[in-house]
Amino acid sequence: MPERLITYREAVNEAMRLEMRRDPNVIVIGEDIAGGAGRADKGIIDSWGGPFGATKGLIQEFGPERIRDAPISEMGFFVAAVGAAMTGLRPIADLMFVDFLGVAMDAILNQAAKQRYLHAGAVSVPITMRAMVGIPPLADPTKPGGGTAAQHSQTLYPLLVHIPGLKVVAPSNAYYAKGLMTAAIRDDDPVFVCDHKMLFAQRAAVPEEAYTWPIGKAAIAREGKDVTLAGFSYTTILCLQAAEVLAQEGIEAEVVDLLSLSPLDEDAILTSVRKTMRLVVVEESPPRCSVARDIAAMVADQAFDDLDAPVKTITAPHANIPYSSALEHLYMPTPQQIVGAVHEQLGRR
Amino acid sequence: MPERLITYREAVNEAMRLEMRRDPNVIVIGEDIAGGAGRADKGIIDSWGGPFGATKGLIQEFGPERIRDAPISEMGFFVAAVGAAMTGLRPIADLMFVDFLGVAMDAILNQAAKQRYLHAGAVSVPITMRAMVGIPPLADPTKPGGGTAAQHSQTLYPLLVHIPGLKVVAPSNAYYAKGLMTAAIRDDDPVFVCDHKMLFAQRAAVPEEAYTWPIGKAAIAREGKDVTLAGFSYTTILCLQAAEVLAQEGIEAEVVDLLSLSPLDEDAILTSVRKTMRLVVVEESPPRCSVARDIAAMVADQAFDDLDAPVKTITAPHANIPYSSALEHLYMPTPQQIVGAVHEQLGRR
Amino acid sequence: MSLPREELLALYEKMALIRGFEETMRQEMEAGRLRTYGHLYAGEEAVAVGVGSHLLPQDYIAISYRGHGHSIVRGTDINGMMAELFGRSTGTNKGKGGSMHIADITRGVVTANVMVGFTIPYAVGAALSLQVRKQSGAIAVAYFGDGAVNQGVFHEGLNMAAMWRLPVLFVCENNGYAQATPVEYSVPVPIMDRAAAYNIPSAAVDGMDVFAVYETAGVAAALVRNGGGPYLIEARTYRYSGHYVGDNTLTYRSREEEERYRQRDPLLLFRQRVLDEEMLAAGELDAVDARVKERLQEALRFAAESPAPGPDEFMSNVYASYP
Amino acid sequence: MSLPREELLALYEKMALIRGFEETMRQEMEAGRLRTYGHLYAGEEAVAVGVGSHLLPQDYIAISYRGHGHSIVRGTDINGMMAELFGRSTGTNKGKGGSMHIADITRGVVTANVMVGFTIPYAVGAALSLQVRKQSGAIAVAYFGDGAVNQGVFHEGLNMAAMWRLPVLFVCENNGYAQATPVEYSVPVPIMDRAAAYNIPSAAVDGMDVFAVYETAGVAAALVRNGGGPYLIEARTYRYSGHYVGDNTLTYRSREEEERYRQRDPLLLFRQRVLDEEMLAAGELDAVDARVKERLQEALRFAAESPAPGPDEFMSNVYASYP
Ligand SMILES: Cc1ncc(C[n+]2csc(CCOP(=O)(O)OP(=O)(O)O)c2C)c(N)n1
Ligand SMILES: Cc1ncc(C[n+]2csc(CCOP(=O)(O)OP(=O)(O)O)c2C)c(N)n1
Ligand SMILES: [Mg+2]
Ligand SMILES: [Mg+2]
Repeated sequence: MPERLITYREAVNEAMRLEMRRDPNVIVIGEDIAGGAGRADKGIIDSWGGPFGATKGLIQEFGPERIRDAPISEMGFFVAAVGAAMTGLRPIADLMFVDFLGVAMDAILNQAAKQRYLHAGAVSVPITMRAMVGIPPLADPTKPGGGTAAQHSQTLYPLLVHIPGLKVVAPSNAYYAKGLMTAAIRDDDPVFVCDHKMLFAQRAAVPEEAYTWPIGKAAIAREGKDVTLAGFSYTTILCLQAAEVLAQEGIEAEVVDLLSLSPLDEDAILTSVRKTMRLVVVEESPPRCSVARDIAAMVADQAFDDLDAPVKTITAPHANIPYSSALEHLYMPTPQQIVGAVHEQLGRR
Repeated sequence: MPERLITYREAVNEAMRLEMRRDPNVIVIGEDIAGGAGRADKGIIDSWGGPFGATKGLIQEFGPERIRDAPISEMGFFVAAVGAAMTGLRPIADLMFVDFLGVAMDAILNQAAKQRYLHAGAVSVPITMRAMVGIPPLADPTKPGGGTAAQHSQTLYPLLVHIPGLKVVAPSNAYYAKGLMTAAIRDDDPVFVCDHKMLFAQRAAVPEEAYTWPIGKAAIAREGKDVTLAGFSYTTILCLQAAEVLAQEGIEAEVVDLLSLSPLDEDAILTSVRKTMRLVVVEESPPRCSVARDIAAMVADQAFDDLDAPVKTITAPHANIPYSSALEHLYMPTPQQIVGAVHEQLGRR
Repeated sequence: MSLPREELLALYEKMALIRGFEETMRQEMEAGRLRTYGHLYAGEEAVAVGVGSHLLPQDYIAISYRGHGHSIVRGTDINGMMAELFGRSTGTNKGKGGSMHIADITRGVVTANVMVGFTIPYAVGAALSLQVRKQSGAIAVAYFGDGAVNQGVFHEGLNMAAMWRLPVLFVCENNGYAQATPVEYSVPVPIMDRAAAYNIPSAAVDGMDVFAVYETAGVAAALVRNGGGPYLIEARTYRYSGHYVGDNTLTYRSREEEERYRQRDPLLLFRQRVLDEEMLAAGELDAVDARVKERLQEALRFAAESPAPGPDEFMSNVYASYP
Repeated sequence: MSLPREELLALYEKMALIRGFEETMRQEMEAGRLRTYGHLYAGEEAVAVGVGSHLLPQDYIAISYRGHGHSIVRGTDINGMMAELFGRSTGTNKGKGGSMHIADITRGVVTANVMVGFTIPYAVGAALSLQVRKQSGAIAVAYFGDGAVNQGVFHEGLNMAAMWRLPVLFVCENNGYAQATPVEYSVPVPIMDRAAAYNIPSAAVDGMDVFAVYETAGVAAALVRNGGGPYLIEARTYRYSGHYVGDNTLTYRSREEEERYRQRDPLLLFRQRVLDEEMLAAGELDAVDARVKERLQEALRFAAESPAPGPDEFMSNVYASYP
């Protein structure tokens, strides 16, 4: 049977649709996830289906009660979704752009992530939160450069990963997107799903039926023995591109696709590093308190005696994201930078 | 002349008072920083002067225009303070507990930290933000254990340090508190000042006149040659206590008091580590994406060849903060843990 | 309004139990046997009792750090509550939450929250859940203070409740102060008037008089329960203690003002009325007082004899599962 | 209302310039010469012009991602604005901000902000600054959409402005939609009525008619300027394009509705009235149109000939100083 190729967007949409069919308590709440709640006067047909189309077509099947268009009140509807999660629903709350995190932050930091603990386990908070992250593509769908500027292009992973009580996942393609979204919806803990704009139109082979990819489990995206490249979300693609370049030089890079940021698959990373003795971690966020440095510190400690070279982190700089395409491309990590870091590591051999 | 010993609280208060005298554009805004704006009917006398008394007495001297009691509208008055900072004032915005960060986060993340950049340097954002952090003391003022639970005891440093465009300082005693608060107020960038509840009643020698401690400059709190302990805010005290214990064993620990978290005095840390060849970083926050791991990663990279043992981080666990004193003490790092880490490092020598 | 004597006695018993619980906590703290961050509800009993008497087991409530009273009305076990104050493993929240977070989900208490105003979107969420799960006949109640009405979530929550016609009752406990800030300093209109901005009906009520609260809340709860959409009650009341135990109220309000309210004490008003109108006999009330005293002694004993949580409890319940 | 002809011509010229700028941007984008995230103001010109005509150089404004019109009214250099769209170093913001963030502080534009509703607390902050610095006679204006009135900061901002009697004018540009959401779906009352929750006076005005806006805003701005405290104007208007360039409006609104508004086009209404009432001659308006066209061609040339920012610009201006 030929594999079915669908886009990341379609995979997310399908995951939500299948879980909504399976469990009547799954709902989606967000701004313009339908658009005017499907405009009853028009016979409940969505207009936007989400600014990126993630929820397209769902209101036709599930109606405006369960596809709940929200007013522009992120803190309000995120906390409401937490409250709903504690009283029988399994809401998916859509933040649209992760850049809006600061408007809804307490709903995550002090609410979703702490209620189980405050209740000493007597209550679960099965909420899934999702947002689009990163610099978008522009003309060429494979090249970042959307020019959405400082308040619409961030990733902000570290602000999420730091929070105890929260799980954070960042899929790298449509296959993992569906598996992780399904796992997130079924999970009894709050899970934040980061979907990258660069990946949303990319296709991968995706089974039609529902399946989960375990939260907390990394994947080996490419095997190698000379150096480990760790990425997640779009930077996995950058790592794979760098691995291609390195392969042409005879350097066999192993690419660990983290997929989950919290919990982190430390074993997968350490196993790979103990084999290759070198690690480069790649992240689209600025460096300070980044996931990249978090992992680097963990590995530099746990694998101290195994490392042949310092762990390198490739991140965006400690800077804001510029609009002009002449500057914007300086922000995003590149395969060339990754290759350069590996060269540096091997030069030390 | 005998040294004048004043509390950290008094030092913060004095810094604000002196800067308000010096510059009519300095104002303070926050909830109950006076209490009912000094109740004109009572002749403008503050009641609370801030929940921790940081602003006590200021309204008598500067009046309710400049000591601006705010409604419980953190996002509103923080963004307003940013707007005021861009139009001629130098506001000090008081968040009370740093735990409320999630309610005002966008004011920092997308507003204070990005406006200079978005204006390409045509505008400055000279706002100072302050908040109380950490687990408070209870009966014994030198022992943490306040029982303020999960939503009132956090530090949240990493959520601030990650943000480009923001500066973050965390003084360890009254002397630095006054110097850094003064520097923050005079700084043309947004600065977040973290004041620890454990330190607020502690005394140190503080000059009466205004002075600054440079933002971005660490201090050597104790000299040593065998291992470097890096702390900030209250964990500097824990490091000093650990150093005492180690000294009795003949181990000379150097304690680097970071003081500024962003910018970070990398030189001071690296210089010390290159001397001692060992580093333990201590932080009260949970580990993931912590400042401790950030520093550990930086040092493990920059000083790879100088390290005799893996950099160790001592942090709170990846957990929420419990109420019961039977559990709460398990959260805060202890001198014993620091000593243990040093033993481990030296065991490897 | 005439009520059956069992209902009258129940109203009184709940008020007395709340008062007793808060007084016990204050005494334990002042005696140095309990050290914590405590926000007492004493003085405001008529609100929790008057509103809570109309709630059913399937209803949800969301409360703040000043929520002992509402928890008691919901029937939360007093022994567990007292043990929670003392951080015992037998506490309502096994010692993890403490005074500010006592919340028994089996009694429909969704959250006891420190973030001012956040009870509002929580109750909106619980009401949304009721609506989606078609649990008609159940409602959600948000309790919050006068200071909370300036939080963005007040606005966002009331708007969503109105747009979605959710079964949620908003109860503003206007005790005149938010910390040290008098309500007149921070809200330029009568709080009940704010409901009009969302086309939500509202009423103000004397929050010291449990009969008045009972009546107003009865009408409001029935409306909400019968699909009428949200409703806002502003109950004008007073807290006797400081914002927290230890806060000196006289730095921001006068002894005369405090005295004036104490003369309208909700338990006193109740006693006067039921005796004046011969609804109950003094002996019946005294018997309740004695029983309450007994229960609180028992709760103190229970707490004292309960074990502290073991260190294994520290890291549990952060997640349902975390590999 | 009778206005001097220079003022009439100025009103028209500003509206024409805004329309021309937005049309130019749309054309450049549709031709593939410009790729960006663009939110056009075409259709709403009467609001920015009618309000902005009452502002003085010392006044401040805060605008959203849909702020080209307001910037033009403030006198921001068109060449710089066009260059900013193209990400050139000569742009208003040196190519760092782009279409959504064009803001010239020397023209009193405090921020052009993407966060919905956040113009409100910015303007409150600017007004606070004016008050503290005793710059009486200057005011701050917040422009925001119909969707923004459900954000917490709307509530918090209006409340603070009222409590502190700040010189701030709130201008809600109700264009009927927030992205794809019609205002009736998300706001259950007329927006102007929300001002009552803060005891703030308000008025609604036909936002397609620059005369009406001019008149209402004149009264409101004078009140605010003279120490009367805040004021809210709801201007009912329409955006011709999608939420952003590329958004297909017909998925959520009808061609008939769009046509209805186009027939009340602010430039058309103006032309009809000034010609009908013989306030201006057709030739005068045509001359303005020609001049505007010329200026925009020049702006396009300027942008095209301007250099892109160099890589050294990338990391600059994140901080004033960062060792
Ligand atoms: C979001 C937030 N801001 C500030 C505080 C600090 N705080 C705790 S209680 C309180 C006053 C609340 O007053 P009110 O709503 O009237 O309730 P009351 O305490 O009178 O019951 C404040 C400002 C907080 N807990 N949460
Ligand atoms: C805080 C926040 N939430 C959501 C968005 C996404 N968003 C951008 S514009 C918009 C609609 C705003 O509508 P309105 O206030 O009516 O302004 P208009 O675009 O019609 O001028 C939304 C939801 C945002 N930019 N900021
Ligand atoms: Mg109150
Ligand atoms: Mg609109």
